[in-house]
Amino acid sequence: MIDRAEVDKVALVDYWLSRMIFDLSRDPANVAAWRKDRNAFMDRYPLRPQIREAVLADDLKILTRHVNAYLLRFYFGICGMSEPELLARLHALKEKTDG
Amino acid sequence: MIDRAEVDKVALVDYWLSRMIFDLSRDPANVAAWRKDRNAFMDRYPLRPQIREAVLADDLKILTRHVNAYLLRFYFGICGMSEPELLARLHALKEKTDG
Amino acid sequence: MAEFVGSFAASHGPLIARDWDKLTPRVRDWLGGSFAELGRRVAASRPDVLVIVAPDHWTNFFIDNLPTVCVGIGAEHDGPPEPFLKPRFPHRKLPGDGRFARHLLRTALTSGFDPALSHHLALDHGFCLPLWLMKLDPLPAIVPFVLNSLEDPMPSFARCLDWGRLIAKAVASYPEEVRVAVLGSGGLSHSIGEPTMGEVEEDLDRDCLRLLREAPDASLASSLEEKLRNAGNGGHEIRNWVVAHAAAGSRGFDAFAYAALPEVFVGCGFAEWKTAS
Amino acid sequence: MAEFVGSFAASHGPLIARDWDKLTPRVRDWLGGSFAELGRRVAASRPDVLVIVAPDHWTNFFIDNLPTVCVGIGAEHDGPPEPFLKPRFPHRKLPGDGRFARHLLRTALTSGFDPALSHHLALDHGFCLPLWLMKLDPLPAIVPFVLNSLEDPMPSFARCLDWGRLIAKAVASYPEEVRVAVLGSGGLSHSIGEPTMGEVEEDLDRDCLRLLREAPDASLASSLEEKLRNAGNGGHEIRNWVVAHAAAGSRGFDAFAYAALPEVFVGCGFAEWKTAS
Ligand SMILES: [Fe+3]
Ligand SMILES: [Fe+3]
Repeated sequence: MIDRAEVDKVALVDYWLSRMIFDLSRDPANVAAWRKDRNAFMDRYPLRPQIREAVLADDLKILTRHVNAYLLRFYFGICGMSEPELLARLHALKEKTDG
Repeated sequence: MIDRAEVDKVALVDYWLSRMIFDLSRDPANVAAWRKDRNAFMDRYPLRPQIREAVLADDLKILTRHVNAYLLRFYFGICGMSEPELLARLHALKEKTDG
Repeated sequence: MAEFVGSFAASHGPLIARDWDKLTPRVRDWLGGSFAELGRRVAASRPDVLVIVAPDHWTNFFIDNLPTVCVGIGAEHDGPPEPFLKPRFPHRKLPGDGRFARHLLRTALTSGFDPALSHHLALDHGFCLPLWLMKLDPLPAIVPFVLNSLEDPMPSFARCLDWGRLIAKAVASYPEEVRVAVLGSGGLSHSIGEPTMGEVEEDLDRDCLRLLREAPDASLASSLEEKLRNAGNGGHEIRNWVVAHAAAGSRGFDAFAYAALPEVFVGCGFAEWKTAS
Repeated sequence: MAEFVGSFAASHGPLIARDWDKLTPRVRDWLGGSFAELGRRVAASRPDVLVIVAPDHWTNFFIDNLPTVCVGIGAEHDGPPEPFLKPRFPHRKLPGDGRFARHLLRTALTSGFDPALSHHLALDHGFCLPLWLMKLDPLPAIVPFVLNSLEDPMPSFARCLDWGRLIAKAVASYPEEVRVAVLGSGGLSHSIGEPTMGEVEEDLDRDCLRLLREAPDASLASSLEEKLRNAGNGGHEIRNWVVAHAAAGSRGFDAFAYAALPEVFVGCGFAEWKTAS
């Protein structure tokens, strides 16, 4: 279960992470730059160090908190993560949360 | 006097003319392209023929109807029209409207 | 005078288009049949204008300027930008009705509402997936009514009821001879990009459908707030059904088809409200 | 509990910054002195948060998504992008108060209002010109309340009163120990890019000031609708004064300085409302 009441989801939104993913969703040139050099691409955005690390580590647990879930799904698509893998990794988070 | 009640100003807004001027206001590269070749720059936008002609002719009477006045003022600034000239040309319209 | 001729609702989901050719025949036939039945009902109401209430799936808007409600007042709209939908619904432009949309906008602004406006929108799968499968020919003029049901904070269910009534008021006060219908697009339960991604909550869906059929407005709003609070994110799109519900006068709800379809990640429902006319 | 500590209003205009060094000493001194007096009054109210009600002069928004009201919920905001203001007010970042702004946003959404939200705004001269000349040090946290007073259709004056009351309600219900003030920015009469460009309508301005001092809310709204209908476009920014007026409980209006200044194209007024505290 996702308890929306327990956290202020709006407060957790990370603008620059969201912006980066949104920009990737808008322009194939950004996707090409991203695929070529993630670090260089991220340098375009004032990302907090912990967000940057979470991106580099594909840390879904952290990323899901800070960006809209629809954008996140798109993001893992352009990263080349298959849908079954994304589902498996998301479901693993659920089990952790439940337990 | 401007009678806002007499016309539906919202209906008159020309989206692509507005878009073009807004884009000019956002990016010096657009201004450079505009200064180099107005026609080529306008080709980027699906402008109606009468709007395109009004742009080429600096036809303030037509342009004032179809784009927000603040954007229009900016536009004539980037066109190099001095403020006194803009004022004179706008005031001339008023006299026509009054009379 | 304009006439309110019908109110309808349908689910949507990208996978319905993306995986159409790979769906099991049972699911594809059921979806195709249900959307076709919806299309027949919409067509039977002979709308000149179809107000589609749907979210924007990060197509036009971002969190630097995220409207709660935005009315699309353009004379035309761009077709869907999604690669999975473009080939199936290849309309590069869809007709709008700027005149009615401006009337709706002004009615809202003078009746205690605060819509954003857009002179130019692209209509994503929330708008175009139902249009594709309903096969309306010709397309009525589309007035996009973009309601935030995608990112917190969203409008309350009570406010969605207010907005539905406002649409009805705008139709009733429009002096043109135009037939207007409403389509709420989205829901029922689904979850996208969350730990529960792919799950369909059939019990929740049936509860929501029952509430739309039976509950008076006040308890409808509070019950839906309660039920959706911890549901998957996509379920929040039922807000768009609630707008259609109130536009129809909050009565005569007929959910003529429902199936929980994990194959497309969505609890798929289809509904029509009986209207006065 | 938060406290509503003051409500203020000031005119703005790009020429005040652009031509500052070329203004006649009389005009420059009057403007500098009036803004300084406003700054003293604002500082005396010791606000932790300053809600600035101003239009967006095509800095953040365009007609593809033009909000009626947008609340800036960012923890910080970008400084002014205008070349004429940047060197004078060189703040690249201004502090926000995301927490209060989110409370304001939620209070609106649950009280029958439909604000857009923004996590990231640049604050143009409507926000930053008064901040520059008021010389508040340190700057309070700024909560941008962007109200469309620039492009038709705009919110009604009656709705601006509603929004002012909503701000007061949000302050009254905020559980933190925070002192909140409001600044309405814009007007009085001016005309930009129109046939009447540069004209200042002093009689209109004095009428508007009189109405704010004397008129009960209902006639204030209808009188302003009537008076502004055919006025120059910039006069519509007086909507932002009306929000500040209602936030202060629609009483105690004190316009402590006014001058018609064709030199900067603006009828320049400065005001403070007496608040309960
Ligand atoms: Fe959706
Ligand atoms: Fe202004």
